Amino acid sequence: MKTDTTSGNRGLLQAEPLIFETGHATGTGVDLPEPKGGKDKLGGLARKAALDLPGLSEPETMRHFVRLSQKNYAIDLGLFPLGSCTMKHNPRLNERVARLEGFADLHPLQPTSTIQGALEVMDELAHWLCTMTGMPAVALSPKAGAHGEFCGMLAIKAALEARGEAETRKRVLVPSSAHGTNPATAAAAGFTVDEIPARDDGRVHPEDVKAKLGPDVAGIMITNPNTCGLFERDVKEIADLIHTAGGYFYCDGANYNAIVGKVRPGDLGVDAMHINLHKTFSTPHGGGGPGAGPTVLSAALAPFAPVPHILKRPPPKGEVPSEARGRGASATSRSGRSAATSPASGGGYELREHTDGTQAFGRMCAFHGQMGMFTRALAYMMSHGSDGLRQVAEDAVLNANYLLARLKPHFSAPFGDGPCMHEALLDDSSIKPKGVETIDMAKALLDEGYHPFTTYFPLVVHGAMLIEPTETEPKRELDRFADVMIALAGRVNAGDVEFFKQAPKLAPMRRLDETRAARQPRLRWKRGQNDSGAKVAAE
Amino acid sequence: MKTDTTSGNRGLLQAEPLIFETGHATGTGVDLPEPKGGKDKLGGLARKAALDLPGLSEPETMRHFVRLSQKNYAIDLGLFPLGSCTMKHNPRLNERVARLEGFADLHPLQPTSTIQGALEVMDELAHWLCTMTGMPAVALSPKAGAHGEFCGMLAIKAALEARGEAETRKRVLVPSSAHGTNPATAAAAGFTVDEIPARDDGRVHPEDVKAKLGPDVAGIMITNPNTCGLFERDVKEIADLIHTAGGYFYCDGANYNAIVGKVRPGDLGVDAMHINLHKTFSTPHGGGGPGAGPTVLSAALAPFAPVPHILKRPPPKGEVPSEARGRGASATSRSGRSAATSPASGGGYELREHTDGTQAFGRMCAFHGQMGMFTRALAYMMSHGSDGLRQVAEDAVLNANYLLARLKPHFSAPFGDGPCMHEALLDDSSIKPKGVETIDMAKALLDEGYHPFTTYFPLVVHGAMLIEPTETEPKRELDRFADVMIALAGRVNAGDVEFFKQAPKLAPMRRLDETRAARQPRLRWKRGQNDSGAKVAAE
Amino acid sequence: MRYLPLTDADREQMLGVIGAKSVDDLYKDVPGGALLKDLIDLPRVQGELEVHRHMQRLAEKNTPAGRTAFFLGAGAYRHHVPASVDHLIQRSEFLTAYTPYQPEIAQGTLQALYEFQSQVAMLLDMEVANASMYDGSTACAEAAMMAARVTKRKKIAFSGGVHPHYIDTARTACEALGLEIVALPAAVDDEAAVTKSLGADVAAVIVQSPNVFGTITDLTKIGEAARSAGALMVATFTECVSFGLIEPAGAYGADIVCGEGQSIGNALNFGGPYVGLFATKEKYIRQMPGRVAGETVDADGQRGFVLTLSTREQHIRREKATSNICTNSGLCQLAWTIHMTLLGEQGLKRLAHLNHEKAVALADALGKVKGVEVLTNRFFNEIAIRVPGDAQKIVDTLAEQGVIAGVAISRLNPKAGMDDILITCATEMNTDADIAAYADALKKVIA
Amino acid sequence: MRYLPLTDADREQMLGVIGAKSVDDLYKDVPGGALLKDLIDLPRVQGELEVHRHMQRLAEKNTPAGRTAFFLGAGAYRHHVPASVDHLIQRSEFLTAYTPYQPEIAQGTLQALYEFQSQVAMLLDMEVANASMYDGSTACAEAAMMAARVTKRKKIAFSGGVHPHYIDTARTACEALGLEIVALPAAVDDEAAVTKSLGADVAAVIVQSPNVFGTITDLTKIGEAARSAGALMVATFTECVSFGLIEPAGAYGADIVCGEGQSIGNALNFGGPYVGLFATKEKYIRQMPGRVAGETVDADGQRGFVLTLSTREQHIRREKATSNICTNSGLCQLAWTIHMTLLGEQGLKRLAHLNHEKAVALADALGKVKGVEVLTNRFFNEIAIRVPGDAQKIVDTLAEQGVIAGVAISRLNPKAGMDDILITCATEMNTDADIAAYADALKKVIA
Ligand SMILES: Cc1ncc(COP(=O)(O)O)c(C=O)c1O
Ligand SMILES: Cc1ncc(COP(=O)(O)O)c(C=O)c1O
Repeated sequence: MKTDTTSGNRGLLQAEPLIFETGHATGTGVDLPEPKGGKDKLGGLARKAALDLPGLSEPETMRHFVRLSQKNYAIDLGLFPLGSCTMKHNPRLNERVARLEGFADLHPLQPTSTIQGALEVMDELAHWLCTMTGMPAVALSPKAGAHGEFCGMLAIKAALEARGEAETRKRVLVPSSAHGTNPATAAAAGFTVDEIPARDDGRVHPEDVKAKLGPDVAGIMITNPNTCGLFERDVKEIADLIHTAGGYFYCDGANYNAIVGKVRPGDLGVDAMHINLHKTFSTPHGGGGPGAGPTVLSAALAPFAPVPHILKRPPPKGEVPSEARGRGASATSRSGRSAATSPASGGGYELREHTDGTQAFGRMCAFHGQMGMFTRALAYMMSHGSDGLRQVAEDAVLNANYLLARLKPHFSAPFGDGPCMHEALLDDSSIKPKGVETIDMAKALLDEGYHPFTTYFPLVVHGAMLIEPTETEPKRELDRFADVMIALAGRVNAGDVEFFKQAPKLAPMRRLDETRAARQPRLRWKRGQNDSGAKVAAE
Repeated sequence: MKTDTTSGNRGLLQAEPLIFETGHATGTGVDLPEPKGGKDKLGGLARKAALDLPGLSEPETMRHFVRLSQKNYAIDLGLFPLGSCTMKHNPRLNERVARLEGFADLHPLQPTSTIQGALEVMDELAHWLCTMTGMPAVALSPKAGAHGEFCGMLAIKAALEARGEAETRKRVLVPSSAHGTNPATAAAAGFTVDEIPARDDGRVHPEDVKAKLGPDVAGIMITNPNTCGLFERDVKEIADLIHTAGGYFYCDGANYNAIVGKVRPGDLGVDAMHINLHKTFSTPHGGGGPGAGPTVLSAALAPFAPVPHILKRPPPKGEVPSEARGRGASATSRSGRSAATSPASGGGYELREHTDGTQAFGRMCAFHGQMGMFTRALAYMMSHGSDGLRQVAEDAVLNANYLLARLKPHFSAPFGDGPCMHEALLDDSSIKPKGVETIDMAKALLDEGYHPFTTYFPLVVHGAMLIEPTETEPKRELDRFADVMIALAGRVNAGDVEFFKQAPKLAPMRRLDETRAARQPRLRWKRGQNDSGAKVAAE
Repeated sequence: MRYLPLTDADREQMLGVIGAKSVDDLYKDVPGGALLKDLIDLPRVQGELEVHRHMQRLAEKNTPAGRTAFFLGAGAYRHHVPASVDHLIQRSEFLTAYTPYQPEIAQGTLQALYEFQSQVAMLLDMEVANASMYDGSTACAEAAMMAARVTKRKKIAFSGGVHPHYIDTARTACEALGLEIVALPAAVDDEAAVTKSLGADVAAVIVQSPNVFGTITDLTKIGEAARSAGALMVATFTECVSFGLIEPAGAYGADIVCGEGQSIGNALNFGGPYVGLFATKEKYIRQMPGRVAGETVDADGQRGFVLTLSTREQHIRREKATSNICTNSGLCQLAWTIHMTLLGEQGLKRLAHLNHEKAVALADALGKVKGVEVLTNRFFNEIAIRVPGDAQKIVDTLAEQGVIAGVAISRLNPKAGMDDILITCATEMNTDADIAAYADALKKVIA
Repeated sequence: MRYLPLTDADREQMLGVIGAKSVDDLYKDVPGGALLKDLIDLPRVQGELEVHRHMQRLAEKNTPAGRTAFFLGAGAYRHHVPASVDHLIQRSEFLTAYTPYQPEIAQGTLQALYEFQSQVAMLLDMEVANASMYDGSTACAEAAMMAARVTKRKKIAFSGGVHPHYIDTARTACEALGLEIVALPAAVDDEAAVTKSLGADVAAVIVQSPNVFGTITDLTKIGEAARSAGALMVATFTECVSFGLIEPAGAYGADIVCGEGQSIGNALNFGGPYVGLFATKEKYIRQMPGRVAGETVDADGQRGFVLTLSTREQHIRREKATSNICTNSGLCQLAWTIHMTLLGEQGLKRLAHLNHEKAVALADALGKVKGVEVLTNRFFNEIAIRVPGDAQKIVDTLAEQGVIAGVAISRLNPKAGMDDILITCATEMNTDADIAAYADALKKVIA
């Protein structure tokens, strides 16, 4: 933000240049012992040119990143109602657990005798995920939601291949309301995408699906609850349709938070569903990741789960249905044993790391997946318990409906006639005629100290404002946010358009020029690269 | 700061009410098992009335304190040139070390066989402190600087008592430039304070001391480098004077950072000196504490060091001068053995916790002192090494003199004709005639994103501005600060007085009314206490 | 060195601006000879890895409480502190801030202080509290000196139930001021005995509940006796969790209530840093030691907080100050406030109940051991037991078997004549298995 | 439940405002029967203490690397990460922020991304880098697919030195797209062999240096061969610290350089989360997968940063996107940037030197063991050795003696026919004593 101070700071908000503008190649924030300097074994391939990498002393480094951090909004600062993203509280207990020496200082390729506890964590997590979703198996290795989608679609492909229909069944049905990763994933898996057009009620209709069925259909990808924040009423019927047509049902589980403990996707005919541990199970978003996308699989797809597989042996008698053993990195026990009793009691764990002799479709990534997220998610699930997780869903849905109820009178709510699930969908049709659209509303919220809702998604609703408060918001915060939204609606009606176009004024920066960034991409700092002409924080 | 947003927030700066305004007695952020509810052993003394203590869920608690934190300035945000406070970088390595299970989860009264490592830490710290200061012993238990002063003065008192002069020698000489804790401590120790008036050169002069000597003098308390940021030129002569007069020399070591590794107080005739581990040795200030004030003692005072004492036994042959053994929690080895070799190698440590059979003057506190600060300070000293610590002093003095050199032309620098030590002293005599005084200058710095210098201290200089940059500031930050100060001086000369009187405008709050706070003390929240009429952040 | 940003080039340039040839020119005031030419003989700079390894090696020479069956209290208590507490106090804005001398950019620290003072007053059922003292023992010593100031009397009487380290600390401080300390003989359950020493010269009686033997006491009569003798009743404590379940001294009319706050928010840390809680009546605030935050408004009329009543303090009053304390226990106080905010009344009561239940179970288990006598009848989470033989030896033997059984009175107070008594404590951290293991081991050791 | 702020009173009130009788009314769209009446059969809510205890018990069933003499690399490396790195990434403002979709309140994340992209480009000597991929293996798979897009060809040839997990991962992804994977036989030192498979249908040759056997290779000729055959040269890596000492693939003219960034800033974490580094030439950026931050200005002309070139991405391009990636490795990327900022060129070079020295010492020590043959001649910090007998058995036996000797090739690639070869690695974390202990134990096991 522009300022007339000499320092470039504005009170506590500190101006901070790039490390390339303050650091130099001889600076450093580490003290390392002098190399002894014997003869090397580099075979003459030593690096020649200088790297020109700046180094900062530790105090300068601390300041640089602390100052940067204060230019960020975060859950710990306030409501973060970003629809489809499930920005809920991230317990610090989980951070501590993930950093236990026995987890953090463990190498994925250590001999299995030295990693039994890690494999047990994966087995327990798998048990919780399978039991919560009512699915027989889970592949833990996908690294995020989109990667889980990829895993699920590859399992479908493998199943078709096993049926000898891989070449004939190439078409995947995807509703137009789907998140971009769905069509992108289907394409990456070698399928063609056939879009199911939207309906006014924001839902997928069986007849629209039926109309598209045929011998070349591989499956369907449906998000449930969907990206309009609605539960797909006819999901079971659609599942039956796709199954009788010889296809599979991939369910995008990004919105699982709305139904965890209330509905088991396994009861809806789902064949594969990824779970964003960084959404429903609260592993921190970290400004863009990392996440984890374990993918639960139906009995039909389980045999094709990618390696690694966790094998329990000798299997504690009667505990693991033998036909289900070793599917995915999966503990498929449905016996509901307490996660607190060691499944290893009966014997140790083994890892199967290669597909040979299995129907596994392959490998999603090196090693075994996002262990750091598994420990966090397991601690999160154990903390809630099945009663707490059910309450999570109920409070998430209650909070969203409360906001919907308070905002409906002041904004256009395309599907506001009925209840929503975990997120409330508004659009700008009532304000746009007055000159204010979704983006302006969003920027005005920045000045009010809020991260805005998700803007312009789902695409099926013009000027969408998708509001997901999550269950970790107290009523007090919901009311304050609603008051702000209503006050802003009032300003629109008062015709104060300029106020919105000028926003934000109180945020660390004014509105940023995204077009310029795309037109003349400057993607890195380069010494002496001719200046962009931008005003730069005092160095 | 006043704001016209509906939420009460200003962009990222979040308004935050008191926990009593948002929480309620039934709210909680912990899950504890149900008590089984057998019969109690309270003898009918169960608490009757409700406490009315509010509880917040964990997400609400996180937000409350994260929001509050963002209203604070801190070293990690920028230059914190608070004179006499040595606000230097606090390495996170030290935070990690202090939290090692073997230190943090250790009870002070465990059997000595289970705490050998803790006693070794204290012994190593003592060895570093004694060797750096050139003093034979150290009492580690004082909990802060003032507590260390108290320890030193009590040791002097005990020594006088041992000489049978406790009743006759009651007068302690204290320069008027001394920090308030010095006279307060002398009084607390039962001495009368005799003030040595200030001189224009900001130093204590031998003739002024001589003039006050007499058979009733117990000792003198001198800060060196002193609170004007000057080294006491005649400190040795003064020490000799006080010694020949039968008194002792207490040195306030708060400013030790200027001379660590460069000068050993033991070579200056000091009998006792506290070291603020939370200044020179970087244990974090924590918004007001905790600190630690280990007090080094001369051979004359060492026998009177308070319990606990650490005893090495059997003493590794020849390593510890027998006469020095067990003074204070003290490792008195002068043999300069590497702190990296375990002194316990030759045998274990014992604790002496009672004065019986010793000359110890008593006990400063329960248990053994600020262990959490000992581990941090030891890690800090080992990280620097004796070479790094010497560099600390040199860079601290260099940084202060650099600022002095740059600011001298624009402000009045009462002692600016010569070099300063670790802090540069200015006063407002050149700007006050124009209507701007020290406090206004300080408040203007808040808008520029700086914590101001120490204001109106030392008292011997009117409108003092005491600037201590410390060694962990890069030149870049010093220059920016100097530019700001010079620009502000320019504004004064331009006669823009109102600008200063209105400051701060960009800080989280405008200037606060301290008089009102003292006149009508409101020191706690009370349900239904009639409102103060203050505007309160949106609840 | 990784913490030092200046480069040699910077140093050159800066010396030039200053007009000095070398840094040693800046030290020219140091008297001849005293300026060291050589490096002091200690190890040189070391990297983070090396330092961490060294400290870890030392840490591993200790036996952490959590790796034993742990029943030691006696002034420091092992409780579970939520992870969010330690995370929050490590935030740069709290950890690396100074005392809030510039309130406009220190509202985070100041509001938290105001909340702390309010919570402490509520917990102890007192009118006002200060912004913390070093710890419980020094808070108790300050209370004794404050009582002398308030009453202008010179004698302080301690009950036989006060923690011996507290008495030693107060004696050291008070005697320096010429105050007289009367310490009654150690007694498991006789706080009231202290009233016998009341007289025209007594400034205060200092009692403790729960006392060092775990005994909880109704202080009403002691308070009345003190008042009618013109003395103050000062009540101290070492386990503040107890007040979630038992009546605090404030309810018994204590004039000053002070003690240790470590139990809430703070780890054992081998004895420090801890946080002293100090509360009194409004009429005494001008005699109260230590800092205090108060409410006020800013230039725009917005509510804010500042340090106030500083005319009591050393930086203004110098030798006439109510105390010499400056730096206090800021961060430990913040941890206390955060933990207490998480607990709330409901959580605190639940926590206190759990502690009491564990202690009752411990008392039952130990009481069943032949030869062991439980001496404490009314308690919160700590009890005194008589063992056949030397308590210190038994504690040491049990330690070798992984049981930290408590502390022998003879260690805290060799002159108590209670060599066969040890005090032992249970908290929510103890499992039933721990308790069984303790009773078992004790039985074997005695036999 | 401690994470759920709503009270029952709140819930009542809110239902009232909504106009619903119960929460289940809000679930009325759930088809009959699917809405669960009962709780799912899993444990109930547990407190922090209980959960922490359980997780700690599981953690202690593992043998942490630091408690052994540790020489395992093969794609994940044990380095010292400064304490300040882990502290900074846990700050609320970084940890609990989302992808920076609102740049005006996400400059912290965005500027750090821009700095990361610049550092990666400098380290790898490439023109541009993206904002991170999941890890090295998925970055490598993305590179293969990108090469196919750029060249419109369908065959990808892997050298025999690429990490087997990377090949498996790429095969899984590429074959789904109908691309053909050619993997050359495992070879300790023959990256160049891959050029033999070049042809009109080859989109890219993918080589690795240092390769999985530790061998470093001059890639110039391979790059020339690829170019003249109209194919891209993709170079991958698993140990990015190496480029502080050896020539990066960018200097050999690679078109895409991708690999694992875990070594800088990130712990072993049993394999994840890690951070994939991905760099290419400017002319290919429109085909580049993943997010990228770019510079721009705000309404006041101030420099700022935004996510840009999003027309490549799934949320805009959907099935035509260059990748389906959305969430990436934000926090691991931040840790990488912070650690690299602390190192700087000087620190990185020093660190790389130390690693190489330790590896040379390791090679010497193991080479002296009778029956052991060191197979890698040019290396950074990792080598392959031939042992008499089954490498897997030897690794397992040594593990029982507290030596994690490395990994057997047979575990990574059972079909390699290298059952007597294991790869082993040394970093700055290994002491000379570790190395001696390893050589010693190995000698005994072999004898
Ligand atoms: C509906 C939906 N599907 C899929 C994804 C992709 O998940 P991820 O970002 O973890 O790859 C998201 C995340 O934004 C989503 O909202
Ligand atoms: C010169 C001087 N002496 C003594 C003290 C008191 O030290 P502490 O605050 O640690 O009690 C200080 C701290 O401000 C000081 O600056």
